[in-house]
Amino acid sequence: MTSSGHRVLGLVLGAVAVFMLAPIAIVVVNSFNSVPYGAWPPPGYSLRWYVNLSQQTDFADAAVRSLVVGAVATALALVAGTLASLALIRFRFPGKAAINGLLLAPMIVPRVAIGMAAFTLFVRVHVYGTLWTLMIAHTALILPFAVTIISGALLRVRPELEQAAQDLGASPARAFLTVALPQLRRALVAAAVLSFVVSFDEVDASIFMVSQADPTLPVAMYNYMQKYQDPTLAALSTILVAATLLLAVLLLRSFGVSGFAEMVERPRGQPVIPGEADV
Amino acid sequence: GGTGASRTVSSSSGGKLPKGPVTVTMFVFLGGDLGKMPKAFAQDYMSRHPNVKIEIYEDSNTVGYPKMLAAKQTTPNQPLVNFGFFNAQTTAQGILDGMWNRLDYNAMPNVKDVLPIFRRDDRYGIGIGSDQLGLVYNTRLISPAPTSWTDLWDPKYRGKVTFFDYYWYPVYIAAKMNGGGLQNMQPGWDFWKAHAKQIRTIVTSNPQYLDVLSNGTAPLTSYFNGTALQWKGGGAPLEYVPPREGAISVPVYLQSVQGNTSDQNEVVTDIINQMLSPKWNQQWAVTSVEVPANQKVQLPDTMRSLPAFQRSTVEKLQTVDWTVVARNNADWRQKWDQDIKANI
Amino acid sequence: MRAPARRPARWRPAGYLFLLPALSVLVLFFLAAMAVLLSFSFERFVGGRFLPGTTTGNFTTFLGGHYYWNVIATTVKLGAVTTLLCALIGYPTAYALNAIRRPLVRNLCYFALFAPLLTSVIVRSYGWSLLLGDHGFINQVLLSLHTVRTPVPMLYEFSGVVIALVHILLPFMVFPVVSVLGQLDPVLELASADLGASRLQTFLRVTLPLTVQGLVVGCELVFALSISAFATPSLLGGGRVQVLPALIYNEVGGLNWPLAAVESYALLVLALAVIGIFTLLLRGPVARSRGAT
Amino acid sequence: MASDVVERREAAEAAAAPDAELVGVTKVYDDGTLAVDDVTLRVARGEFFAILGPSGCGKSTTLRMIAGLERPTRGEIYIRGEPMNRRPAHRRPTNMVFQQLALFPHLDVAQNIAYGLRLKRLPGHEVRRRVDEALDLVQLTGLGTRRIHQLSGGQQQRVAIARALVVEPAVLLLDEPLGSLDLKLRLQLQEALGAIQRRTSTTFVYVTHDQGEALRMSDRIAIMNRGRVVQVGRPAELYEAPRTRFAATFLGDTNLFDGRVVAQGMFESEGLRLRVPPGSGVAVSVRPEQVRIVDGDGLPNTFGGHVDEVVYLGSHTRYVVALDAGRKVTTLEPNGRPSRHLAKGDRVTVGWEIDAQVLLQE
Amino acid sequence: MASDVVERREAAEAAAAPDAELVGVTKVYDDGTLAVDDVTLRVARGEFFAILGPSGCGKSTTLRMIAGLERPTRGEIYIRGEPMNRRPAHRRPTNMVFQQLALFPHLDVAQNIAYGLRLKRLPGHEVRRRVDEALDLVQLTGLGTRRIHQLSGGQQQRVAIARALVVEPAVLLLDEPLGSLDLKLRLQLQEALGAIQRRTSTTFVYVTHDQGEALRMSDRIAIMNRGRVVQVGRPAELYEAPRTRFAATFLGDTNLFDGRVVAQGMFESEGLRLRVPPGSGVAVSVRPEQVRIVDGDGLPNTFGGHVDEVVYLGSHTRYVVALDAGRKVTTLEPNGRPSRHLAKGDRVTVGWEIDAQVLLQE
Ligand SMILES: Nc1ncnc2c1ncn2[C@@H]1O[C@H](COP(=O)(O)OP(=O)(O)OP(=O)(O)O)[C@@H](O)[C@H]1O
Ligand SMILES: Nc1ncnc2c1ncn2[C@@H]1O[C@H](COP(=O)(O)OP(=O)(O)OP(=O)(O)O)[C@@H](O)[C@H]1O
Ligand SMILES: [Mg+2]
Ligand SMILES: [Mg+2]
Repeated sequence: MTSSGHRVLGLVLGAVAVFMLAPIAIVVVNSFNSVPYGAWPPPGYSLRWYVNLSQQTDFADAAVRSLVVGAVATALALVAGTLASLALIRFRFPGKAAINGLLLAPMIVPRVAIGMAAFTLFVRVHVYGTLWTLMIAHTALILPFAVTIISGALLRVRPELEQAAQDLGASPARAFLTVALPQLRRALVAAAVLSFVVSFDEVDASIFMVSQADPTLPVAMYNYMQKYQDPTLAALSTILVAATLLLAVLLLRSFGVSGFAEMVERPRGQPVIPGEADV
Repeated sequence: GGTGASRTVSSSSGGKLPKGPVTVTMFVFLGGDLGKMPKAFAQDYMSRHPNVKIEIYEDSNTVGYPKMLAAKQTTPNQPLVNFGFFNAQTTAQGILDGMWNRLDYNAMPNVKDVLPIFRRDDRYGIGIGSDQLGLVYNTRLISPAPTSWTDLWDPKYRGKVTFFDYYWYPVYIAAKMNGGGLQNMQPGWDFWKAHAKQIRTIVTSNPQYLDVLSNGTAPLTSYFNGTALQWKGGGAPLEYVPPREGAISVPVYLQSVQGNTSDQNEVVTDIINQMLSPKWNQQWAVTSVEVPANQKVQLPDTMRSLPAFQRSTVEKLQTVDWTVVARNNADWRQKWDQDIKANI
Repeated sequence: MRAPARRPARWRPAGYLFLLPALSVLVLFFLAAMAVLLSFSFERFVGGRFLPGTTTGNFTTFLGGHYYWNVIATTVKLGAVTTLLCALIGYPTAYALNAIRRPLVRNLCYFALFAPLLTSVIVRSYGWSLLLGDHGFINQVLLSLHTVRTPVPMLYEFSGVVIALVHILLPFMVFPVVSVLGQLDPVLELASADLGASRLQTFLRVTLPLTVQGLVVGCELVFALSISAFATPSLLGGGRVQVLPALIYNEVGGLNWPLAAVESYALLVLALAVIGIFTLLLRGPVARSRGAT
Repeated sequence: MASDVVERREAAEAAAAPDAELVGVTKVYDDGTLAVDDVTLRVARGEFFAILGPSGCGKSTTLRMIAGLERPTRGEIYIRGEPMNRRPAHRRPTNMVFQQLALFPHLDVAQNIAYGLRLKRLPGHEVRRRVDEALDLVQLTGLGTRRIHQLSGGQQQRVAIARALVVEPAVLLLDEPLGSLDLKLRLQLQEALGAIQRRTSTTFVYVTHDQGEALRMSDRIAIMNRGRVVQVGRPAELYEAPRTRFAATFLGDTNLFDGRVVAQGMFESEGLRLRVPPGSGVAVSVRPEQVRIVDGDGLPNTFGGHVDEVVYLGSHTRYVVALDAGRKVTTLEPNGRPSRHLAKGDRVTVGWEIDAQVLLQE
Repeated sequence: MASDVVERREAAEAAAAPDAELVGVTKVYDDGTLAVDDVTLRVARGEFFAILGPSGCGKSTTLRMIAGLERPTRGEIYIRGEPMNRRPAHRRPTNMVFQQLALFPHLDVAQNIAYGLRLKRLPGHEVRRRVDEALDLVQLTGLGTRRIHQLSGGQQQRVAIARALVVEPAVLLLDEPLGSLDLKLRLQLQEALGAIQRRTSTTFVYVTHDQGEALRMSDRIAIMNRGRVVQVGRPAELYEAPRTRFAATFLGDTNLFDGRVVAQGMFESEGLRLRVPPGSGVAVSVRPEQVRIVDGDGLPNTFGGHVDEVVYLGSHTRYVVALDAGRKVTTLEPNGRPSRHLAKGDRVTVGWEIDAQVLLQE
């Protein structure tokens, strides 16, 4: 691409980055606010909210709980989602359209309603408040993301490579795992990431499904917000963001080249249009 | 295990309690320091009654009560909570839903010291204190201070007022001032429909509420004395004023929930009684900044000096029939969405 | 249209087998919950209390009131605008992300896209209110530059909601597109350039058609999420943006579960219908983009 | 080489069951294209069997069906006597070198070649040994760690060959395996393949568009056209005794004389009378190298004409001679012999022997 | 054809500026592979220029750099005298037939071919006309609406040719365009390409691994090896007067005698004494077709030996003769001539003329 060409791309990325980070930056700044209410610019700066946060012990437990639920749910959703995508893309069978819709539904019905109904359900079958119900629930809620993204990518996987694998003696399953999945690498990462954050951020439904005694992080934050109105949550969010940034950097280190991006990037050195130098 | 739920707690006098282990869950408001006194009490009570275990269920009425109702509808004999603190409106709603037990005031020695307005003829629970609802404003941006409910629709505050999402009180006031009342809210709705433009924004969460008021987006609103003071305490430039027409009194009740075992009821009755004792009632009043139910309670001067606690204010407090509110709540909610929000 | 060329047809019945895990999860949780919801929808809720017996009144109330139709209109409008903007911003972003080769830059971009998802919606909206508010950062800049005399109301308007939604849903557009872009064989872009196509032409005639699938997926996700979003519209809409999910939320709080249930089903049908039409329209291009197989 | 071609052929014919057998196999693609039309073939064990035919005649489709990557619309396929139609690709004793290569882009060269071996659970060192052998064989030594897209076209093709070879299947299906290699390398790999085939006595079914290759390497050749098998036979057979016009013209260059037998040993075509061997036919074929530029007319068939076109071919020169009778005749003159260098327009006489001619039946 | 080869060549040499010029062009890929090494070439306007070389020697890379699809690491590329290095691919007057075809999977055959024309904003009917013409040319009439993956390998390749041809660029770059076509079709398309090239006097840069093709079609040939240009010249020149061992062995088959000139016109190699033309050299090359199987020894160089291998090649038979002196000599005997049919082991004498030999410099 011409140099002007990638100046444009650079601009696009820059603009988007600013747009994405602006409110976060504000939040970060505000977490050092000296007064409990948000005002721009902050009247003064202090660490009091971080201090306060450090005293909120239950956040830690909640965070762990959310991580576990998120991880399990994501794993389940990826497996179930990949298989479902296979069914939808590779097979013809009656009722496909309906199943397609059903797989999208949990993403559409407002979580409050689902949560409300789920609560009734759980109480009725005496499983209310258990962690595994929450995991299953989250799996169902994030399944649509996995299915949509993976099946979208699966559409573009070239079957002749799998045929070659089968010709070399790989069972269809084996061929899929060893040849198709690598082509789906990016999609799987994307699905995993999005599914996880959706689960990690889920509050509307969870608030009905978790017992108040041991909430997930978002629920704990919701509760805190009910009690006190101050930037402690901003401080918490800042820490979360900082943590991911750290993680990204660590990946960058350990993967040598480019941690997360590496996983989703096109194979290194693959030809690109000349002039498409680094941005 | 006891035999089902009895509509009225056995009148067998206070002293004797079940010896076997009993676990009761207490519903506690999620907000400010409202959890402090109940938790402190629970600790103290359990230390005095080793066989009793008090679990805390801390939640907002808006999320908590629906859960209780859903639980009641599916498993009537396993209530989500056994007793706890409920605001006036939830109390009324609970009466509609048959959620509460009647209390046996006679079995509760402290009741005799409770101010009459906190007792209930239907004996569905008993008041422990009362918050009040008036005007809250930003002291930096509004002076002189507002004095009257009418300030909410004063043209000079056009586009400066904010309300919590679904908030019927100002509608009720407007209705009353325009020849209507709780039974006939229509004048209120019409009035606010016409004055909807007073409202800069509707808020849906407390932090947002605090910001909007504090950073000047909408410096005037109508809200609770307690919350306003908590915010002020945190450093926000906010102030509460009781309107001259009189603030609305919003009592908090202690309720015993249907579906308890008789053992649980015995314990619950005893707990409620003890919470009404001057010691604990005083703690509640201080942490929640409310008028205590027990007349023996001595309030600290800092509180007594507050405008909300002036005799003049207290005398002018308006009371409302919460059953009517509960009955019409759903309709009002829709009117609020359709007539007010749709026009701001 | 969906079975790729040159695939032995013999494993078709296995389709259901592959669906088993997903379906069992859905049945176990989602369908059960939806059933409960359905049962709610026929209950009688009058004068603030549930009465014995069943009714279809909730449906008639909903379908009758033209207020609800306005709300539906707003909901769809919000969804459409958000999806459109996300597509317009998201695709170029994905394209750029796919093109740049410096890992550090790319990682930082991914981080930028990713970070907002880690801040709870409350905190985010609070960031926006400080940015877009009447006394927020932007307005203060504008005022100080004397470009405007009175603050421009951005917050507590439709616009504010859209901005915030685009902000948080952008990743749901970018990631799918990036993943499909990665499957595109670059030699095709070379061939196009060689035949005299400018960058733009190559993009429009080769890159886009061959990655339209990613765009479709992104749009499905963003649309579904934006029309079922509750927190952002109610926090940043200042009551001016009344959408179905917010309504449902209030109904649940107000114990009017029957109506909430009806509204939920309405939203579901609505969304599926829109997405259905959408995919129907795009069937052609998508099918063509699959010539690759 | 010729000698052991013979041996192999006999071995093949001796072999009881044919190694690969197609019986009335037909393939109609979804869009209705009739790609393979009622093909019946028997390939003997250890035989080197070539399929030759114009582009689009159904060669690849045939191989893909044998490999199990395409299901026949009709007909049965047997390998070592067992019916294959219900057998999925991965359980057939066949391996294929794909015309489109179909290399795995996410694996490097060595991993691509090792793929089939790993599936066989071979020990790591064994795999490495065989992969290195294969790399040497296709002359890619040292490129094992390259990514596929970092290879040249020909290098990629060689990886594809190696990938299929290392697995040492019962039947090896090669779809234009040497298509994009230069002559020298092609010859060397032909040698190598031949050697392997003799050593392992693998059955080769070999699709190529290089006639020299087919003639040189194969025991038998099948000529396909429009999805049908036109003629099957040994190389010399096909070249020297084609049965149809298509076979005669497709395999090698030839001079065709359409016409009819007018008397015993006498064929008439466009005003020309040819002395031909006894028998019937609708056309006569004479290979250019059989046509000689002569001085006198010591040959049974001689005709006068003038040089119309001269094409230099390195080892040979091709002359197109326009006969006085009108039609043109092509002749191939070796450059080695002290041959007078003719130019366009020169007057010449061409002629050929009687049994240089073949009578075609259709 | 030969005649107008001459004309064209002269035209070409007359032409002022060369049409495409590479000056010291070098390409090193990211991973350090030296693909093209200091290549300098001048292709005249309207010339048919072939690049020949072993697999992986840098042919495609060279073409890709001319097309602007790959950036030279060093060196300049000029087209019609203008420097191209800063010019993006889409603004260069070149079109390419890709070795890996690179057809657009989302377009049908006709749309693929029309792609370049549409970009030129030609009126619809004009586009349709040209596309149909192109389809006829490559003999795909009627397949215009097929999807690419519904075509056979050869058919796909023909679509790729058509797609580049229709645009009628100043310089046409063809990377093994006929690689996977059968001889007959290949000859026909060679004709067609030649005709087009003469008509439009487009400059063709033509990569092929088919020597016959290169010799037959091109005005000049460049032989590449290991990224470098070894020798550039006219077909006959290269075939008859190769300068290096590589050139001699790569282009056509040959008998190489390593050794040294021991006396004027006398060359010694592995115990053989050859009578050679005057001059110096490190090796002598004799083409198989120059080697004759003779009865007496009427030739300057004759040696006794016995037949070691017989390979039937249709129009010819290749004999490998093991000389009594030890080394082997290959000879190519036409089948047409009444040649005694030799078998392995037969005793023979082979010989060749003095000027059948070429002295190689390295
Ligand atoms: N992208 C790449 N990265 C690294 N090396 C490459 C790349 N592409 C080609 N090469 C190497 O460069 C050399 C020349 O490649 P090129 O494709 O030009 O060969 P070629 O002459 O076209 O060979 P063939 O006749 O097999 O197509 C080869 O050794 C190849 O391995
Ligand atoms: N997937 C398909 N759908 C429809 N028609 C097809 C498909 N694949 C091939 N064909 C057609 O079937 C015929 C035979 O194709 P095949 O690939 O077997 O030819 P081929 O002999 O291999 O030709 P080539 O030598 O060019 O590779 C061709 O006319 C081709 O157009
Ligand atoms: Mg083929
Ligand atoms: Mg090449």
